[in-house]
Amino acid sequence: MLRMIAKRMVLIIPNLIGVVIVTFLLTRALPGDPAAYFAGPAADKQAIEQIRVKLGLDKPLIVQFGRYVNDLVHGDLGNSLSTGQPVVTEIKNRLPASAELTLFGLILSMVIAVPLGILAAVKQGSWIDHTCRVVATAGVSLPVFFTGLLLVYVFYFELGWSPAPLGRLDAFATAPAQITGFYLIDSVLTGKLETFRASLSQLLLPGFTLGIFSLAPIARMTRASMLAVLASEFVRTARASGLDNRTVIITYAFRNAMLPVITTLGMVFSFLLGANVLVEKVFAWPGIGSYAVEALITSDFAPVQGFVLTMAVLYVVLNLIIDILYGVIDPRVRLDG
Amino acid sequence: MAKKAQKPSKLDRNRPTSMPLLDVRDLTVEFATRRGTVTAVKNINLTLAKGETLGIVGESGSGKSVTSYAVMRILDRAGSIAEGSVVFSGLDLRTAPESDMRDLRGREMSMIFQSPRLALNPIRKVGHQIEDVLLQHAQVDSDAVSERAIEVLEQVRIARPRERYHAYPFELSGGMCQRVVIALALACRPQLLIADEPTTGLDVTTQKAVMDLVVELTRERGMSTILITHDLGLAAAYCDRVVVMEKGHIVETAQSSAIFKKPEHAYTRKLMRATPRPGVTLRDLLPEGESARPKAVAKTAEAKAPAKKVKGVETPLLVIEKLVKEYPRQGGAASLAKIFAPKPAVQPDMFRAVDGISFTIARGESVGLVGESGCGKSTTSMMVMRLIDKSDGLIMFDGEDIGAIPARSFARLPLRKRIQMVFQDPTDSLNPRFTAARAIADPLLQLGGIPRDEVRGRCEALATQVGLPLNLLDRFPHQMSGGQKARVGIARAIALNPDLIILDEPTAALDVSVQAVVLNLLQDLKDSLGMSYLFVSHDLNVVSMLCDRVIVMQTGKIVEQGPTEQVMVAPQASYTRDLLAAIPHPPL
Amino acid sequence: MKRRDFLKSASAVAATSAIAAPAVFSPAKAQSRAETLLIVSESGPNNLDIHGVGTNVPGYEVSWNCYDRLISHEMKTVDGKAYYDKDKFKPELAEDMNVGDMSATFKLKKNAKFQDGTPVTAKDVKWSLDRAVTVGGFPTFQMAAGSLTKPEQFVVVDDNTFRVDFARKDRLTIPDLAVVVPCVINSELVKKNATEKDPWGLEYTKQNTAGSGAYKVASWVAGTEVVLERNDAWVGGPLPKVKKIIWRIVPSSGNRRALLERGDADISYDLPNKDFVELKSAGKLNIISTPYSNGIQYIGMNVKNPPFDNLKVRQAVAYAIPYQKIMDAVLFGLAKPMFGAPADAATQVAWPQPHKFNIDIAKAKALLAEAGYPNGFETTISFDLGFAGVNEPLCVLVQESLGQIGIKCTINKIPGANWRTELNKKVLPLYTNVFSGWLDYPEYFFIWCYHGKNSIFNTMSYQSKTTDGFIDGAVTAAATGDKANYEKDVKGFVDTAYADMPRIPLYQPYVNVATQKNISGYQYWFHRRLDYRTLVKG
Amino acid sequence: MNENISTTPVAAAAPKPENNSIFRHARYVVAENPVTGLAFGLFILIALCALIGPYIVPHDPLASDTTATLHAPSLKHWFGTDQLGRDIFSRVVVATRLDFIIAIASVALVFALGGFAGIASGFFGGWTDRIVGRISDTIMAFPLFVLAMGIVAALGNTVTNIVIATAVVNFPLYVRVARAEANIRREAGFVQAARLSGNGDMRILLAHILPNIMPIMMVQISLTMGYAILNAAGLSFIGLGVRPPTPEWGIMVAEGAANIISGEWWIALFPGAALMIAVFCFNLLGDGLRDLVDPQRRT
Repeated sequence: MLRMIAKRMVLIIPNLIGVVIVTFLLTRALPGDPAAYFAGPAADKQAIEQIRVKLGLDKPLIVQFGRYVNDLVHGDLGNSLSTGQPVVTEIKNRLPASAELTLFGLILSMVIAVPLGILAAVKQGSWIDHTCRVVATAGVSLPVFFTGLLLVYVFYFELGWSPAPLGRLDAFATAPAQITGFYLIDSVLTGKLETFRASLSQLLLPGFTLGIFSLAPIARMTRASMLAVLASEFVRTARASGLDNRTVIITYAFRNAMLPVITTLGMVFSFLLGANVLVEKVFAWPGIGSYAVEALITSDFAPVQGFVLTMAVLYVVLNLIIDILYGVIDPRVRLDG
Repeated sequence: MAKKAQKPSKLDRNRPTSMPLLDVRDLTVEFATRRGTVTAVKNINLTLAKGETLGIVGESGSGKSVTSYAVMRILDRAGSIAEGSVVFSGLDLRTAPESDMRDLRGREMSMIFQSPRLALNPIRKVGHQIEDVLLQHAQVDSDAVSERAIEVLEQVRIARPRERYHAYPFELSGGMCQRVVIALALACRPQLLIADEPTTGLDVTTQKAVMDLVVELTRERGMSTILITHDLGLAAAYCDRVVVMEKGHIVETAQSSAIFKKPEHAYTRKLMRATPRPGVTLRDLLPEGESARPKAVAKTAEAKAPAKKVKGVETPLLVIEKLVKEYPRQGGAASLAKIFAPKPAVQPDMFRAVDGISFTIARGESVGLVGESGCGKSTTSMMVMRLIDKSDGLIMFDGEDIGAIPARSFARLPLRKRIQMVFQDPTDSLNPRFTAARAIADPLLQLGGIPRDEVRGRCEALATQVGLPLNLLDRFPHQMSGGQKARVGIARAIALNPDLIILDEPTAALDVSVQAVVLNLLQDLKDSLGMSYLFVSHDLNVVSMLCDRVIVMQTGKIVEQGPTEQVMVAPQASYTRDLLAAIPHPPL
Repeated sequence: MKRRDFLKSASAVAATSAIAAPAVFSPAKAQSRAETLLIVSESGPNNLDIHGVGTNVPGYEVSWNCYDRLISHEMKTVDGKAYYDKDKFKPELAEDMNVGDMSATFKLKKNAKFQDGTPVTAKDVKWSLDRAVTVGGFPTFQMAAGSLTKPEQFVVVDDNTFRVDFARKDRLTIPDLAVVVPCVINSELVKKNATEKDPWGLEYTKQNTAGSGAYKVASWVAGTEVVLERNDAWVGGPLPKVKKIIWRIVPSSGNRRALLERGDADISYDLPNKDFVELKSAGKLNIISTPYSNGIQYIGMNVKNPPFDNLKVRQAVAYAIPYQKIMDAVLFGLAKPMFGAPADAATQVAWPQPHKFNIDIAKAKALLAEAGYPNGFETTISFDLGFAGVNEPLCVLVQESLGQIGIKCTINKIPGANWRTELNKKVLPLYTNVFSGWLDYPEYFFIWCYHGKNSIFNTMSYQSKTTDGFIDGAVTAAATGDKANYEKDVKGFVDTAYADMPRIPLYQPYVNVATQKNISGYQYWFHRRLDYRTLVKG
Repeated sequence: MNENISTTPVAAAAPKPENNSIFRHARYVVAENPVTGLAFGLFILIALCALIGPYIVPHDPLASDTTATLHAPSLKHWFGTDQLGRDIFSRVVVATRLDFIIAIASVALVFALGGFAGIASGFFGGWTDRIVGRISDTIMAFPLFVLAMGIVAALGNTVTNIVIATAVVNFPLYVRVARAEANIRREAGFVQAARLSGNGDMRILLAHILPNIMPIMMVQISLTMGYAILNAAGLSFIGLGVRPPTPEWGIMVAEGAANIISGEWWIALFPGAALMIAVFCFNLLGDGLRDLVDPQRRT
């Protein structure tokens, strides 16, 4: 198991190098001129050139890249133009918000999609199966920003069931002391149930928006792999041994069926991180997704680079977790190393 | 799971023994398919006495498995019992509620399936899988259950059961897995065991061990057994009575001692004849009065055969010397890690699949390469075929060192024409998107140098040669039967008039009656075209009928080689003797 | 069994929180809510110091409320709304201003203290103004607009007395001391946090406010919220009523509107015009619309390159703009038209003022044919994506209308950050943009936008000796108080601009602010941002 | 596989040659699964809109009418009008073609690149596999939508660049599927047989393996078609979509998004619904196509 993790770590190095290079080139290709931005509204060309030299933007690309990598090694991701803060600090502050939202969405979606998928597979061809398919597909067919707006309109504006879409907490509540950065967890740890409720109520709408979006891939995968497993020989053996339905479906079929589902989760997570960008924009969520969009639109290099690197690391970590989970469930992976 | 009290059985175990344990009357099973209802089994009558072993024999599609599923009531969603009754120990299984059936399954009647590895949950410890069954049927308290599971493992002669209790299926050999499956089936001491092709896919030596175990255990406990198999020999060797099924009907029921001596039904006779056994020729396998030899073959035979023989009587066609193939023990991913390691960390263990073997094949000779799975026979054939590269040694073909040519560039050499192959699985070896004609034409187009407009004519000639009806040429593989697909594969192999054909278990996926026809066809083609064969197989009986010489391999090495007669009758190596002894011997 | 229980409890949690949710504000918080103002806007500051590098417009708002200047403007009432009086000044940090011929002397309020308790001295004032003219970038440019360019101009007379020496006579010098830039900073505090590489302590003031103003920033999460608290020791004016300001960034305008309508937010001031119109007619909120001082939205044309180097083409375009359609469909009437003045109307001594063009497709076609483009031509029309809400429909209407006279436009959306770069290249053939000057004088606008010295805002690359003569003349006349010449020159450059038509004014935009009914005290300022100090809740 | 099937009589029943088997099969698939039938119906409708939509709409989709802005749906304007008085129904219908083109073009591009790279990497293994694997892993490490945003922002917001961006972010998906499918066929008997017949590697790849992978790729294609449209819509929402005033569903939803709260729901709802229906249809079509090409699945 440890060797598997070590191997995985070695494998991600070229990935990270690739990400750094691609990000660097992509951000340099963005239109917009940071020198002009820094020089201020009334600057003339000469002043802009001066700033350009000061920022080192007149150097050849390769030199700029060297400097960038050097800074990176020293843990410096640069400063954001539009918020003026060091990117590292901003990401540190905003990452928990995004992570909490994305995980919440993912968990919501799994809680709904996995039983739905199982049900659809067990009752294959029935109306439940068709309904599940249609509902899940409809969910993934809605653009997230549209879903988000609709939910805000209905549940906040029309019905008033949901609090104002103002980020993680309403304006007058105080955030719990930072322990994990996840408000739900922190508020429980510090025993502030009021805060827990407040942050949960803020999470529900954006969480559902993401959850609805990721319903389809998870339900679809669960159904497909459940079907495959239910048709397998060992399930037939289990049935022929007279094991009851519950044991057959949960202990025998479901655990095996989870393996491909877990693999899919990695992709769904990446999918959700992308969708997050739009959801955060709709719900004024102070996460890194909205941060990155703003930066991208304003050609703000440093946050974009920082964001993408964070995402890449996150993705790698997530895949590691998935591998470990896989190992926990599947002894073949664990013991083969 | 809560502790359950020992449930009283619904069945009376102490009924008079005169009544059959299982009584199947007029059983008809239907499947709803897209083309309407298909009757898989029609009006079947079976009885099974307590302690009796019944064999159900038939080829694929005969309905033998469906019968057993119907008895267990584990038919697929689409299948249903349309008519008849199944009475087990006085209980009508057709009308019994599902909960009763669940209690019966595993407790009173058990089933073991073919491919034991697939029959076990891959991610659950085998001990726990046995416990699941024990707990389900409340055989034992939950605190004593693991001891009981270990006991059950011990009963199926698994060495070190305490360790194996914690093993996962993938850590066990195929034979060991089958023992676990048997343990699972017998854990609750049922009265009836249904074994559905329990040894298919296992090596003969393992097959014997498993069958002996089943018989021993069931006898010991006075259980009744139904053995479902395609192998008449196996059934006759282990069963008291044999039922022969064909296309959903029972054609004959007889004591197994009688059935080989006095087969009543024509189908039984055909099946019996087609079963390879020592001391018969290929022709004997065919039903009386039939010949596999297509007329076209006979015609061309005289014209072509001598021409090939003239060329080199002196030098053998193929010379293999000290051939070695090594594989790294670890998987492919390790190689990437190596790139980033400063030095090659540890020299990975090399595993020798083929370990310095030498043999020759003369022109026009057919040589059998026999061994159990994993002995290196397939690797050898792939190297000779130049589909993979050797690690060491020499492969001389017609005086040329073809082993030195990388497999990658061999494909387009003219030499390629001269070595061809017939594959094990006719379905797998035909491109699902190519028609038969296109498949046969492929080598002609690539290497044949035949003008395009003549290709069709050549295909038709080849089809005639292998006895493939011309109207099948435009069909896709899924529209043909196994035997037809095998013929297409053979036609493709001979299309370029090769000097050497490697036959890689060409009949392993076929029913015995089809096997008989295909083997005869191969023999006829060899006679008429004068090719050499390297026949790779696990089945000594089959090999002995087709081959002049036999090579026996074990763990990458040749343990014995010699003329067929000598190897079969007076084997030198003890391994060969084991192999021969393991072949089921029907009471003839 | 356990799984089922879990599901049950999970849904129970979901249900309770959904029901509990409407009570956004628990009673315990009601008190603080009454003294707190919740402001929502599309974007927030990137720097708390207006002297910082690249400080954005929301940053001005923080500076305005957290720092004091020597002087500020009086208020007047225009159309029933509080509007700053560009001609009248009132003391803020200074208690007295004495303007001489070539200098102005200020006496500082004796009890003025910075937020950390240190008294405000003339040394601080000098340090702050030195900083403004030295750091470069926008603050230095803005100071230069009032002829304030050298540290030598700022003199410490004694601890409480400060003098500004004029470099030359300039009517804009005193007004320029009342804009956002010349704010007074706690020099000792900032110097303590300065480094060799950063002698002006810009890094420190970026994150912290170090002023004597009415509010201080209690917390700032960039891009999310700014929380400001009242400085109870403020002496720059009457103590503000609102104790705490929470300024939340809500990017979606729909959400901002919803927050207002449901009464959760107190103020928002950058909603789309349509929302303002509808909110106004709904009557649940106070909507205050004020025209931008000295600002217009216009269509610009690059006069250096064909086809827009041809006056007839420019006039044809001016006759082909669907002015009224834009007013109706894009602005919903919330803007002051700058077109269609009667043919006999006399030119005024004022800016902005309407031109005499209006849509006339036939005339436009004829002019285009005269110019040698009877079949029109192809070009692109560009706009700043940052203001897509107005710009996009506007350009779509212009595009459609120009299509009628054969000019085929492709619409080119330019992301906000790139907009200035593109403008600076001065190659965009056709574009729409807004310009407004803080200092509300016609010549100020024209120096930036029409003068031949070709500043960045002369986006048309317009060069005209006549215009330059009028502008320079007006500046001199204003400085010397020569009213007659001033009026002549102003009329002169306005007439020339409308004759040459390098840019076509469309309308004067409005600043729209929506507040809850219980909010009062809104004042319009030249910088168009909120002044929290006069706001009252309840 | 072969062994398993042989125990069920359905598969073992002697296969008969079928006439018109594709049509009959299609009819069966549709009849058996009404949802698939619905999807096929919708697909035909969408295709029709894309083909003849611009010729049948009642109004010019680009013509503004400031006297009729923000009208609710009526007999004259079935879906109402937008802020500039343009007819939303006409715009929704006309937009079909552009969205269809974006979807098809991006999918064609990624199929050509990703499909081929995936097959090659699955078939050859070794360095080809490593390089392709690295590339697709690197792409996967970006949140897909953010990468698409970056590409469009960097290259400029034109339809071509949206197509390229969508293709790039889908690249790993295609590689993954094609690679897996090629990999399991790499050692298949028919591939070995093709080698024996003297086929070179490229020929095996294109003539033998590719046609066998097509059915699965078709499913992938239909799924990514939907994703391509969503992607374009998302880009439009943040201002990186196609140029106005071109009607496009995503941009129309984005324009109408702000109006939902003020009660003009029709501006965003109808294009949003069209978007959803199209994506929905493509997604369901995937299942249907799979059933169509792989009868084994549903027996």
